[in-house]
This record gives sequence, C-alpha cells and structure tokens, in this order.
Amino acid sequence: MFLPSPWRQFFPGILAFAEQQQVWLDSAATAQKPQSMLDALAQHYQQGVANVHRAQHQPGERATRAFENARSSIAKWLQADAQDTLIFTKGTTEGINLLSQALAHHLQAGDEILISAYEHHANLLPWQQLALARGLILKVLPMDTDGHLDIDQAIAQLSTRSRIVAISALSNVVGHKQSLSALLSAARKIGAWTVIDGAQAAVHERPNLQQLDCDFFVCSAHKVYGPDGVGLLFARERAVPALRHWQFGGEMVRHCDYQHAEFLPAPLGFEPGTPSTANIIAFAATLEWLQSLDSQAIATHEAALHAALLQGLQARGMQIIGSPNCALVSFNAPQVHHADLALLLGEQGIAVRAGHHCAMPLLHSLGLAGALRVSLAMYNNGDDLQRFFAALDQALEILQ
Amino acid sequence: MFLPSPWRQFFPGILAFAEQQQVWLDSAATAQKPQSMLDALAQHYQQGVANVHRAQHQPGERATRAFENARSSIAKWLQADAQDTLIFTKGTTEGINLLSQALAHHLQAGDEILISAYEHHANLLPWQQLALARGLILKVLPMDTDGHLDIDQAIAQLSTRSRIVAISALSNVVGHKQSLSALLSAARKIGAWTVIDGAQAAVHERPNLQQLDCDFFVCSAHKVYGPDGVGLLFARERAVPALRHWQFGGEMVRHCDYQHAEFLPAPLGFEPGTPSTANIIAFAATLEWLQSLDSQAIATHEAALHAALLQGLQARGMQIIGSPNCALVSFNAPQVHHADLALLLGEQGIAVRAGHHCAMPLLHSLGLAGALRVSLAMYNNGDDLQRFFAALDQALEILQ
Amino acid sequence: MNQLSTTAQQAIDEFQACEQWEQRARLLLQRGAQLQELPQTLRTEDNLVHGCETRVWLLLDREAVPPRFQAASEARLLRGLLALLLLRIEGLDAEQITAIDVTDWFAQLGLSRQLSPSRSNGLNAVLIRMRELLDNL
Amino acid sequence: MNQLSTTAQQAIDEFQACEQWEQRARLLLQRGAQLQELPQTLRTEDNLVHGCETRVWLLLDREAVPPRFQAASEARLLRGLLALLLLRIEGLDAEQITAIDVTDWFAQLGLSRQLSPSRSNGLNAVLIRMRELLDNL
Ligand SMILES: Cc1ncc(COP(=O)(O)O)c(C=O)c1O
Ligand SMILES: Cc1ncc(COP(=O)(O)O)c(C=O)c1O
Repeated sequence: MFLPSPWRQFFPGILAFAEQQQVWLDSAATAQKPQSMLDALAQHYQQGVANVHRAQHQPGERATRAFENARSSIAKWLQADAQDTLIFTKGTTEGINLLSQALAHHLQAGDEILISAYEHHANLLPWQQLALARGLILKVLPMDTDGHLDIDQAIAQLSTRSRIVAISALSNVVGHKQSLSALLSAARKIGAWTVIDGAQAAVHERPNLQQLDCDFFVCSAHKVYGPDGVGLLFARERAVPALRHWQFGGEMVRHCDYQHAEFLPAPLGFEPGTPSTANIIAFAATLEWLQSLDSQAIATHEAALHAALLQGLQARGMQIIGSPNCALVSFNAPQVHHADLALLLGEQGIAVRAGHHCAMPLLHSLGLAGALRVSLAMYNNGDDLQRFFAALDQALEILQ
Repeated sequence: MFLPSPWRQFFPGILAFAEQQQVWLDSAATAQKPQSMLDALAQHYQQGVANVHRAQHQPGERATRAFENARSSIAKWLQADAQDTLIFTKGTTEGINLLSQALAHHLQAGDEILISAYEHHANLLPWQQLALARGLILKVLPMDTDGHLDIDQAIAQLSTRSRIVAISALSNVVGHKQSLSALLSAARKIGAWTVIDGAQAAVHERPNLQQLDCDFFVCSAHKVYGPDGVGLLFARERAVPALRHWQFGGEMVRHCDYQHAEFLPAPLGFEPGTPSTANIIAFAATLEWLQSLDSQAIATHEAALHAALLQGLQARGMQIIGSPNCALVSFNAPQVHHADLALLLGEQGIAVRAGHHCAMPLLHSLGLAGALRVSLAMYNNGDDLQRFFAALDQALEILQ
Repeated sequence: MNQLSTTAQQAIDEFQACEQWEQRARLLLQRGAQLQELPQTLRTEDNLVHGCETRVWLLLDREAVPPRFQAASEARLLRGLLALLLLRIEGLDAEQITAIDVTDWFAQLGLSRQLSPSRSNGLNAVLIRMRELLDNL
Repeated sequence: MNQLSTTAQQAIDEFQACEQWEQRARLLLQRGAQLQELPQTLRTEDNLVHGCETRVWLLLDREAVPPRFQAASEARLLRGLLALLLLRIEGLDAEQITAIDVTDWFAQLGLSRQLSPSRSNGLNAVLIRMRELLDNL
C-alpha cells in the first residue's frame, strides 16, 4: 500500500509516535499539531504577553492587533461574510451550550428542537436538557439504511413549532458527509434556527459559510490541527441579534453599576473574561499554514486512505456501521467484543478508539455495545494502514 | 534603587520586552511566562497528543495520566484536602459564572448575595444578573476609609436570608490583602456559601485552602505565570453536592438515551467536552516550577518593590487609592487625566494599566473617571521602577 | 483621496518636524487646547461615543453645509487627536469624509500608534461613530 | 502485604515466562475462560460497576467467610484480568483485601498497563467498587 503523506514531516507528534512504534489512527478524537502551530505558540509567549482590548501600552496593542487579526483570519478560513460574527469559545461543546442558553428565551413549552439520530453527546445533551427544563419536544431525525440522515423524512418532521434544527455535518461514528442544504433551506423557510456541528467536518473540508446556509456553525481547534482549549461559534448576521448574553464578566461590559449593567454586542459581549489569546493566535496560524497547502492533494490523499481502509475492513468481513464516505470507519469484528479487539490493537501500538464514541443513543439504537473506529488525517499514510491491518489480523487470530 | 530580581532571567517575555525598551508593570492584567511553562507546552505537543479518559491506547493513557497528575499537583499547590474537588475552567470568570448557575436552583426571591464594593466585574456581574433574573438582593459590602473591606460592617450585614458571600482576597484596584477569616466563619455559621475570587491573590501568596475556610475558590492560570485559557474552581468536599450540572456534552455522562441522561459527579461532570489538556499540563508544570523557588525570597522581593513604588508615588504627591499593601498601587496625578498620563507613559515604553480596571462601580463610587495602576511580579526589579518614575516625571512635566 | 487643505498640510509639516515624542506630545496638547469647547449642555449621554474608556462626545451639525462635526474629550491628548481629525475633514462633504484614509492621515502625522485597536483610546470608535452619523444624514 | 498463595505465585510464574504480548494475551484469555460464570439473573443494574465503558458486574457474597467476590464482563480479556484479581484476594479477609497492593500485583504479572487511568477498561473502577462493597460489609 504505497500512499505516502508529503505532510507527515510537518507533524512532530507523528514523528515521535513513529519512534515509539505507535500508529495514530484516532484523529477524529484529536489531531496532531503541525510545527507551525508550535512555533506560533512559542513565539507568542516568548515575545511577551499582554491583555487584549484594553491597554494603552504597546504590548497590549500588539496583542490586540494579533488577536483581532486572528479573528479575521479565521473568519476568512470559514469563508464568512464580513457582516457575520465569530465568537471564540472553549470548543464545540461550549459553543453548543452557549447556543442552548443564549437562544433559550425564545422557546416555549411545546416548541420543538430537531437533531439527528447520530449526534455526538455535545449536540444532543444541551438540547435535551433544555427540552427537559422547558417542556420542549426533542425530535430525533431518523437515519436511512446506510446510516445517513434521511433528508426527506427530516423535512417531513419540520412543523410550525420547530424552532431549532441542530445537525452534525459529519458524524463521528458513521463518517458520512451529509448534504444538508435541502434541510437547511426548509428549516429556514419555517423560521427555525439552524445549527451545524462542524467538529468532525471542518478538518476534512474547509467550511464555506457563504454556501452553507445555516445560522450557526461550531467547531473545535484541536480537531483541525490547532491548539487545545479553543473553538469557534460562527453566527450569521441575521441570527446574531437572537442571542442573549449568557455569561458575565470583564471585557464584555458597556457600562455598569452595582445593580445594573449594559453589555457589548457580539462578539465581545459573548467573550467575558480574559480570552485564550495565545491559543487563538496559534489557531489562526495553524489555519493559515493549512491554507498554504494544496487542499485538493490532501483531499485526494485522504480519500485514497479512506478507500483502502474500507476495502481492507470489508475484505476481512468486518461489520461496518453505515456507509462511510469520509475520514473514518467504525466497525466490529463478528463475535468479538470491541474492548478485546481494542486492547490487543493497543498492545501492538495501534491507537484506534473503541466504545460508544460519545454517541450512546446511536450505538444503542443499532443494538451495539460499542464499536472500533479508525480515523484518518492528512499525516497518515499507507504504512499506517498496513500496520493496522497486520495488527488486526494478529488480534483476530488470538481472539478467534 | 538596587532591587535585582534573580528570577527575571527565567522569563523570556521580560527579556524580549527589555530589548524593545518596554517595561512590564501590568502583571495584574496578565503575567509573563517562565521558560518551564513554554517547555512543558512544547514538550506536550511534540511528543504527540491524545484525548484523555477514554482511550485504550498508550498515547491516551499517557495523556490521561499526565492530565490527572496535573490535577493532583495543582490541588497540592492549593493545599487542598484529598476529599476536595478541583474543576478546570477557562478562567476565573468562567468559574464564577459556573457557580452562579450551578448554585442558582437553591436561591429564592428575597435571598441575598453579598459581595464587596471593590469586586472585579467578574465577581459582580454574574451575581448581579442572577439577582436580577431571580428577584434576589445583591448587597454590596462597604469599604473603610483605607479602601479595605469593613469586616465588622460586613458581618453586621449578614442575615438569615444571606445565601452566598463572594469576595476577592486581593482587589485588583486597591491592592490590599484582606483578612477574611472572621467574615468567612460568620457566613458559614448562618449557612451561606462562601466564594473567594483568588484571581489577584494566588500569584502573590500560595493559597492554603485548608486554612482559608471557604466553600469555593477560583483563579486563572494566566495571572500565575501559567498559560492562557485555563483556570480552576476549587470546591470543598462539603460544598460539592450543592452544585448542579451546568453544561452538557461528552466526557461528563454516565449514561444517556435520546431523551434522558445521568451525569458523572464533579470534577468530570463539570468538565464537558475535550479539556484544555496541553494548557492544564503546562499550568501544573508552571506551579511545580514556582514551588521549586524560594517563596520567602520572592515575597520579600515583591514587598521591597511595593514599598519603593508606594514611596515614590507618595513623594511625587500622587493621589493613591486606598492603602495598598501588596502587588499593586492605583493612583492619579492631581489635575491630570489618567488617559493622558497613560498615553505618555506608553510613549516611553512603560506598560501600566489605565482606566476603570473592570471595576466601574468602585471607581464611580470613588468619584473617579479612572486611575493608573502599576502592578508588580517577581521578575520586576528596581530598574523597572526607576524607568517608570523617570517616565512619570517626564510625562508630568509635559502635562503640567 | 482628496487634496489636503493648507492647514492640514501645515499640520503634517509641523508634526513631521518633530524628532522626539515629547515634541509631538506638546504639539498635540497645543492642538487640543485649540479645539472649540463643547458646552456642558451638549455633553449628553446621546452624544457620547460608545467604545472608548475615556469619555468622548461627538456631534454632527445637520444644518451646516458641508457637514460640521464637533467633538470633545476630558483627556487633553485625545482632544488633540480629535482636533487633528476635524482639521482633516474640514470643508469636506459627507462622501468625501467617508472616502478619506484616516489611517494614512495619522501615519503622516507620525501618530499611527494612536489609532490603536484597543478601546482605551477611543479614536477608532470616534471614526466609526462619524460614519454612522454621516450615514444617517 | 500478605504472602502470595501458591496459585497466585503460579500465575506470576506463568505470566513472567511470557516473552511476548501474544502469549500474555492467550494466557489472559485462558484465565478469563476459567472465571466462574455469573448467571444472567445477577447481571443486574445494581451489580454493574459504574465508570467503565465495558460492562462489568461485581458482587460480594456477604454470607461467605472470608468475603467472596464474583465478577463478570462481556469482554474476554477483561474477564481474564478479573480472574487474576479474584485469584489474588482469594481467602483474604476484608482488611487484608484492602491492604493489598493491586498495582504491584499486576506489575508482577506484566499487566501494569491494564490498570489504566482511563475509563475504557474498568479495572480501576472495579477496585474502587470492591473497596466500597467491603466498607459496607
Ligand atoms: C480580582 C479579579 N477577579 C477576576 C478577574 C477575571 O479573571 P479572568 O479574566 O482571567 O477570568 C480578574 C482579572 O482581571 C481580577 O483581577
Ligand atoms: C461530531 C462532534 N461534535 C462535537 C464534539 C465535541 O467536541 P469538543 O470535545 O472539542 O468540544 C465532537 C468531538 O468529539 C464531535 O465529534
């Protein structure tokens, strides 16, 4: 399997793993970081830090400029409109929690929130808990036999009470890129807010938020080769005013006295406290580096890896969840408990994920206690897959 | 003024500033980072990253061990009891927002929340907004003529309706270490929860949470020489059960289906989503490094700097806010607008803060439009102060 | 881009002649002192520019042709910056004002740093407010 | 620390003789196969150990002297680990059980990695649950 990755060399973590005989096939959980990210982070800290937005001194101005340039640069990566808003968060999970709280005041008992059957807990639980607290209806949109969202059924489920439609663009279990445009425009027509969980999708295809007609889009830096502890919430111009301030502190106040306060509009009004400046700047640097590469070549490489992975698993009679077409494959070996297989793969230095993948209800509805997941990134190569398959064969031989 | 800092050499940011002729006297806003922090961060990323708590593979186990070791190590720095809980947050601001939401269900209209007159917006606005939403009473505890919390008055304000007392251990405007024990035990006696905002205090004196008898304690890594985007919420064993889950997502679920969920207890139940692993590990490394130093020598050095600062300002007839005894001094020059002075200090490469310091109500109650603040850290030295005073004299000469 | 007025060109010459920040600061103070006083009655909440920590008031005289701005600030150096800004747009119509490159103007004066992206110095907020007022003309 | 039983010592000899992970894995599977079956009726929600992704049931027979644990898991290798854990505590009283160094036990078997701090493999959770059950004796 000759599928070399020309980008592997830029990832010190992958090179370190190789020395330890570890094969990283768990990028859907978190991605390794390119040297450019590390450099940006180190450089930021080394040159001296300062708080943003407030200082009259030069370090503060430099930090503010770098911070707001990072915001613009990330907005450009998202292909957002100049009028749209980019709010920095801790990650996808915080982004969705923010939305579930900042939109809550619009919702009344009997209103509906729609999600898909394959949502990650992050895009299920905030809505579920809101629904429980407020007497809302949480509708779960079904999958078809391929494990994909059934778009016609989904559209049929929309009603005049539907207020929010929140869907993953790429499931972290099924690995299938959803075409959501029909659903999004139907949702928009009836006046529902649309939320896209881009946590898995963003790293495999650069988001185009002019094309993707959603109100909100969330993702996490750490899954896009960026630093830990940062994410983003994109809010389209038309949707920004719907958001009510959700957390309070410094940096987000227009004016206050002891008993009352007025807050700044988004984004600053939604970023109370000292931001994660260094990480945000390093995230922007990561994305700039990413955009300097040949995205077509990366997509081709990842597709070739994915095809080889799928084929190898099928050839071995593995039970694959759905019909994945991107980034990852989840599967079980017949008659073998996923934990046993994961343990023996782990013994052989193969890092794949096993379990419910933060999608307990999905696994349960498929009648599975768990599954293994192999996930890919641009630094993986044919060797990684070969080592994975050799380890799989070895493990199965022991377990059967 | 010969007050050399033996620790200055460990801070690349300070050395970089020195090359640019910048004097950093704004550490109360954010502190520069020691090389050990940078090294820990770089090393973590370089050796390859993995998600914590979930994986059966070796990188995941290594990350989990490092992460939970960081938690223990930070708890040790806090001198917490083994039974107490440490929850990682984005920073002080998030910690207080968490508390204001996670305790909200205990509060009823007419209940009281008590804060001091000198709170930072972060320890004012979450309580204020909660009070407004729920019909609670926000009592503002007064200061004495020195700008310190009037402890007798504060205790006199406690009533049977008092449910939460939230106070800064060190004001970011007045720079005075409060002795809070009498207030804390009085509050505890009537059954109120006590919250200490340690954002400013933690860096100048290692917290001792066995001695400090509060229920909750919050602080931010970035002000304790640590990385951006991380903070901590300490919850004493007795107080943990009072907290209700506040945000939802992966990593914090015990079991769920589409319509219901059960959550893990603290800390994991309060840390939904992928944590800021790299930064948390680097924070622990920072604190370990800090503890390897002679804390008495640091305290002595900081006290000497503080005395020299205060004396120089007094000698020049500056109007000082309160009677600061630690870390920082806020002041105005008679007849001079703080913004003018800040601008001319900025021109001369002196980084001090000017404005309302995220304490608008305090400044307003003092009849001030703003103030300048000089704040100190262990890397500052006599030269820094000398350059500051020279610049101050120069600026005043121009402005007068 | 419009031609600079003679007074604007004079300001540039004056500031460019400064070799040190002290001289520039003193010039700014002089300029500020020359800024027309804004009566207390006009220093209202409505005329306050949001987004700067130092209070700045900005008014547009809607009767005047071409439009005429008035500005005030409690801080003396900021007053100087405001004076220089007003000097640059003096006599221009709404369209011309919107078209001028303010960054370039302050750069020529050697005052680029004052157009800081932070909120402490409100000059950026003043510019935004000016555009808003002109839009509502 | 108590003396190891003969069977425990045998297990150590057996596992230490393994040179490769495959042999250790095969031994674990054998041990797991020998673990006494837990009837479905005892595989209840109450007996489930929280905190592991793979389902593990753990019971303490309160009548038996010394205390006797029963355990089960759906995963075969984990079953082997449970068997080795039960082997180590066989015949010990509550106090002795609490005193043993489980980390050391698995280290001697060359299975340290299986005491992982993560939740996927529930061995750590099993230990915690054991202590709880003993505390409530
Ligand atoms: C006393 C006090 N509390 C809270 C905060 C807020 O901290 P952070 O911005 O790191 O959340 C600060 C920092 O400015 C502070 O000085
Ligand atoms: C589809 C999806 N949504 C949300 C998340 C949560 O992301 P984070 O843990 O970075 O907040 C994940 C990551 O596991 C995911 O795969």
